[in-house]
Amino acid sequence: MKKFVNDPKNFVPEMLKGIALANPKTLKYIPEYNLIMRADIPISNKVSIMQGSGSGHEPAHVMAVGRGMLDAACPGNVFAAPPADFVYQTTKLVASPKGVLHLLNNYTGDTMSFNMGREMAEAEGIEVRTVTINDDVAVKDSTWTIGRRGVAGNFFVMKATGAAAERGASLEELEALGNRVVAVTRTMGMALTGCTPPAKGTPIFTLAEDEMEMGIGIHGEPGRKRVKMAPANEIVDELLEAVASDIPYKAGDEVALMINGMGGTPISELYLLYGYAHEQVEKRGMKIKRNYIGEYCTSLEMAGFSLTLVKLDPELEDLLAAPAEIAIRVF
Amino acid sequence: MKKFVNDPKNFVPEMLKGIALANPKTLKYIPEYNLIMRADIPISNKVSIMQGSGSGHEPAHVMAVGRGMLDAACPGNVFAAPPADFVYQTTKLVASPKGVLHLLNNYTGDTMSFNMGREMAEAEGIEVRTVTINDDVAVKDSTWTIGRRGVAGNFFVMKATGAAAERGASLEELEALGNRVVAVTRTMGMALTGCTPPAKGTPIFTLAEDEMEMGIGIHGEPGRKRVKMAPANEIVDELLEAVASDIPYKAGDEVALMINGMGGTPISELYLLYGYAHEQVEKRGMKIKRNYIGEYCTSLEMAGFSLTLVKLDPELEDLLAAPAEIAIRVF
Amino acid sequence: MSKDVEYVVRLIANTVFENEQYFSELDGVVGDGDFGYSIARGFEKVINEWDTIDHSLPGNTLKGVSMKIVGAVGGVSGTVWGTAFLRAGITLGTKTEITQQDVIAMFRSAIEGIKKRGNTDLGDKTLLDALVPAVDQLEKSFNDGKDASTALDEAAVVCRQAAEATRPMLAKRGRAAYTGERSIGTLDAGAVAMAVLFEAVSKAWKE
Amino acid sequence: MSKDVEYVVRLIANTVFENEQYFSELDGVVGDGDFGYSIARGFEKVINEWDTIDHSLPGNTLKGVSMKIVGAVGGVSGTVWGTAFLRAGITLGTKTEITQQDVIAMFRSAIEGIKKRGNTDLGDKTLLDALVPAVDQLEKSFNDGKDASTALDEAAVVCRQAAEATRPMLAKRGRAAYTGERSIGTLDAGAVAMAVLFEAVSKAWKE
Ligand SMILES: Nc1ncnc2c1ncn2[C@@H]1O[C@H](COP(=O)(O)OP(=O)(O)O)[C@@H](O)[C@H]1O
Ligand SMILES: Nc1ncnc2c1ncn2[C@@H]1O[C@H](COP(=O)(O)OP(=O)(O)O)[C@@H](O)[C@H]1O
Ligand SMILES: [Mg+2]
Ligand SMILES: [Mg+2]
Ligand SMILES: [Mg+2]
Ligand SMILES: [Mg+2]
Repeated sequence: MKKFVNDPKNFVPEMLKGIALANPKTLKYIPEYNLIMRADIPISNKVSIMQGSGSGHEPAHVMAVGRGMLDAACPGNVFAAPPADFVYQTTKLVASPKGVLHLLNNYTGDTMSFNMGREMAEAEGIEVRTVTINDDVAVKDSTWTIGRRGVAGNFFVMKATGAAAERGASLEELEALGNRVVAVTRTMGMALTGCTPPAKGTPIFTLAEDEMEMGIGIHGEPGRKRVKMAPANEIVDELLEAVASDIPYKAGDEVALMINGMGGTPISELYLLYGYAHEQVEKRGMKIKRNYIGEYCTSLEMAGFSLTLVKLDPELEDLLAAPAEIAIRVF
Repeated sequence: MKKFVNDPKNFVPEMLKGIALANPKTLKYIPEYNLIMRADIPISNKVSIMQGSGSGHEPAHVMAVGRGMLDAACPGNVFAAPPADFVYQTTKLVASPKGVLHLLNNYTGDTMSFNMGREMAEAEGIEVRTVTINDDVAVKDSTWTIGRRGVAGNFFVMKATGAAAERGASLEELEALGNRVVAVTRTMGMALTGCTPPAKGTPIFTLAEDEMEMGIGIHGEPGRKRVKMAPANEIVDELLEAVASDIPYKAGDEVALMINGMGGTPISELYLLYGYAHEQVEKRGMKIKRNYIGEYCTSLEMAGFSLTLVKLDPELEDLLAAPAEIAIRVF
Repeated sequence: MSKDVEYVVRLIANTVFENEQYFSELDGVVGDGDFGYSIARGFEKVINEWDTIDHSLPGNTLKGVSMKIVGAVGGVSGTVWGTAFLRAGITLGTKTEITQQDVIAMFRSAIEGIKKRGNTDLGDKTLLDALVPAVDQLEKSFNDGKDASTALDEAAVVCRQAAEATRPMLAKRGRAAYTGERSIGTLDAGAVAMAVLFEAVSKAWKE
Repeated sequence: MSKDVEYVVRLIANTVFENEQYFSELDGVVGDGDFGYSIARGFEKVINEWDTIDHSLPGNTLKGVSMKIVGAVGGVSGTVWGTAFLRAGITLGTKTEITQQDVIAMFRSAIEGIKKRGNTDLGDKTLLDALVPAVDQLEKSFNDGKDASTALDEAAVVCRQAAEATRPMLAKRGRAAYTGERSIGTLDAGAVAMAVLFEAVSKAWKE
């Protein structure tokens, strides 16, 4: 395992310590409950928004805490949902009179922790609503699975609800807004390589030198199929077709386009992919109003990317463009 | 080779196309000379600043073009200096009456291209000054090499001179400022894995599963030594000692601390490294006024990182904090 | 009696610690490879903070174990195992003696809790597919008048067989469910863990 | 006479194309693995845009070749090879016939240009360490009255030996220089390229 790690068990806490030391004025790290929160919350006239999920997807979600986005993130261990007690404790810490919005990627484990944590918080009179994010088109809905996974599209839910909360939206309004964003957001990802959770020490899966996996999940869950490596443009074509035919998006739509790196793919390649994806989206008659190229929701050091389309309306576009102050910044 | 690439020969142009499509209002891509430039330059009362180097170090330098940083970047192929003619053409395109500042990472190839390009531009009456960046402490100065390499510390030179140019500094002032930043900036990097230039198709070098290379260059040039893998904290200790003992920095200094990812290392690990580095820098009695955690100057998909210290003064700190509008952004 | 509960909890904990890597590997085949790690961290907290748990009654010990697990492990394993211990503790209530009937009642209540929390049932390829047959056997052996050691032995054998029988199943819960058809032919990690634990308890009971 | 120049330039270009991968691999041992790729792109531009070059004089052809290289290849190779062709073209001036003396003068002038542009000299483990001995031999063979074919043959042999002799040298220029001691024991890519090119020209001359 070639990683920067001391004790694998301390991987997440040591990362959180780094986040806190890098943002001493704006963020707080509460080691006891493994959480990162804004230093200035709860704010009495603002709904608090929190998200938790397994670690290993950074910057999601611990580096997306700050004014205009999340008020707190309670991560679990790498690829493991946060403990229910931590969901509960975080909810208590951020609870404002206007309530708490839980953002949740749609996985069994996360859902179970958040449900249990929410029940515990509600038992103490805290008002909680939940938005479940399930933008991944790779896994088809079925009667017996929990349904589509939440992947990189979670960025747009965090950003839009975060901006709206800052402007005073109520808990009900934020819940509706979150669901509205989910309804217009679709993603599909793929991988060239596996990744190694620090505590496991060996890759979750491996792909042959000439193989790639289409429709991969952000925990290395197998996707739609393993196929032979293909030129970049063909990969974009396939992901875009899967995504764009899903809602479906149609000519004339205004959209945001995201090329999200999975962690091990250099930004040069992401821009190369973006260039072609941009042309193809416009060729379908859509108008790209905002673009996102970089790492938003990763799988440790996995090489690969996901493509996300969001159908915009003027309100949503405005919320996405609003300022935010989060750990991830360039200068 | 597991990369997102169509024709390896078009890797750089396709990436540049992506940058331009993602920033249609602010940036221009001139395919003929392989360059990215601000759409609004030259500005007659502002010195223009440009940098060129091999590609493969993104976001340096093509994604650092924008108001407050570079006016243009003329990249070469992956890990290859730009053609002298392109340096010349770029210089002509950005030339303002106040002159052109060349920023240059100290490598034989880059220096030769920039020298030849500068001579060609000066022959046409364009005033050019050059700041040579050589922050890498891994390679000791010697009488016969070109001297220390320019690595991730180039970010601080771009940022400071870019901000000062925006404020109206003269070419002479910018040259002096650039050299002043170089004088207080030191970096050392290391790698866990090699990387594969698209046109080469195979890794430049390989490291065994239990091996790492200390003092690596950003083109995979061998560093000080190959040693057995060590815990993250020990690696930070070694890089920090090499860097901090070089100027040397001393207790009481105000500094900026950068943990720069080499391309394949996830941001979670970079924050883990930062947390410990922060503590150790403060233990040495320095005060960290600004921090930078992420990818600033990479080597394709190499796993590894570099640590940079910059000794700050109030003017420099202010220039580093000034706004800039570049391709790399989060939302 | 709290001593017996303590003994079993510690035995479970130690068995989990010994099998951490193995359990994770099983989960890694079609899941996300965190099962062993997760559950080991849960029992680590249980053991490390043993003295902060209220041990005034066996039922309180079990509830305390639940809270430690729910405070250390997230997702499926944390909530499922936490719910199981919580339900068992609630079922035991203020009793100070634990009869064979109590043991079965605790297991039944834990199983119901897991089904509700996990929105799952038999046949979904989860630990229930090993746990339920094992408890059925345990109850049958008790009813047949077998002694504790023999009953545990028989339950352990059934548990192992039932765990092996998850192989042809299609995973319908947890992260393994995303693999769809590919999950067929692999063992369910949670089910194997049940077998390993039943075997450990049965072996220890003999000694 | 421009035909001869064209013939040699095209021969060099084709030889470079054939050896692109090989040259890059040589550069990859202690350098950055771009040498073959770089120089091939340079000659690609030369060949693709051949008709845009002013071929009114052999010297102009050489200067045009230089500008194409300098417009396609960066760094050491672009400026060094560009400077070499530029200097050769300037030295030839308006001559329309190229004598043996002219050939030597062109080489000498190119070598001086490379030394200046590269801030380098013999012994730094660069292409000069193969080129200079080869040109010395070529001059000697010419002076000894050998015909072109024999002289080229002898120069090629010396060039190959000299390229091999870069192995024990310490690289003092280019990216290979950063390897320090590790560059000892490896061939210099540029020097080997000189040998390959001299051999190609000498072979072609015989046919
Ligand atoms: N919904 C569920 N209810 C009960 N048990 C489940 C459920 N989903 C999975 N399991 C069990 O949990 C095990 C996986 O645990 P773990 O790896 O911690 O969860 P996750 O699938 O979230 O990674 C599976 O092997 C299975 O036995
Ligand atoms: N300063 C220099 N002057 C002349 N030739 C040089 C110099 N440095 C390197 N070379 C030659 O150029 C070759 C490397 O070319 P190339 O790989 O294109 O350059 P770089 O070292 O910048 O990657 C070396 O093998 C050597 O023969
Ligand atoms: Mg899990
Ligand atoms: Mg990366
Ligand atoms: Mg799992
Ligand atoms: Mg080279």
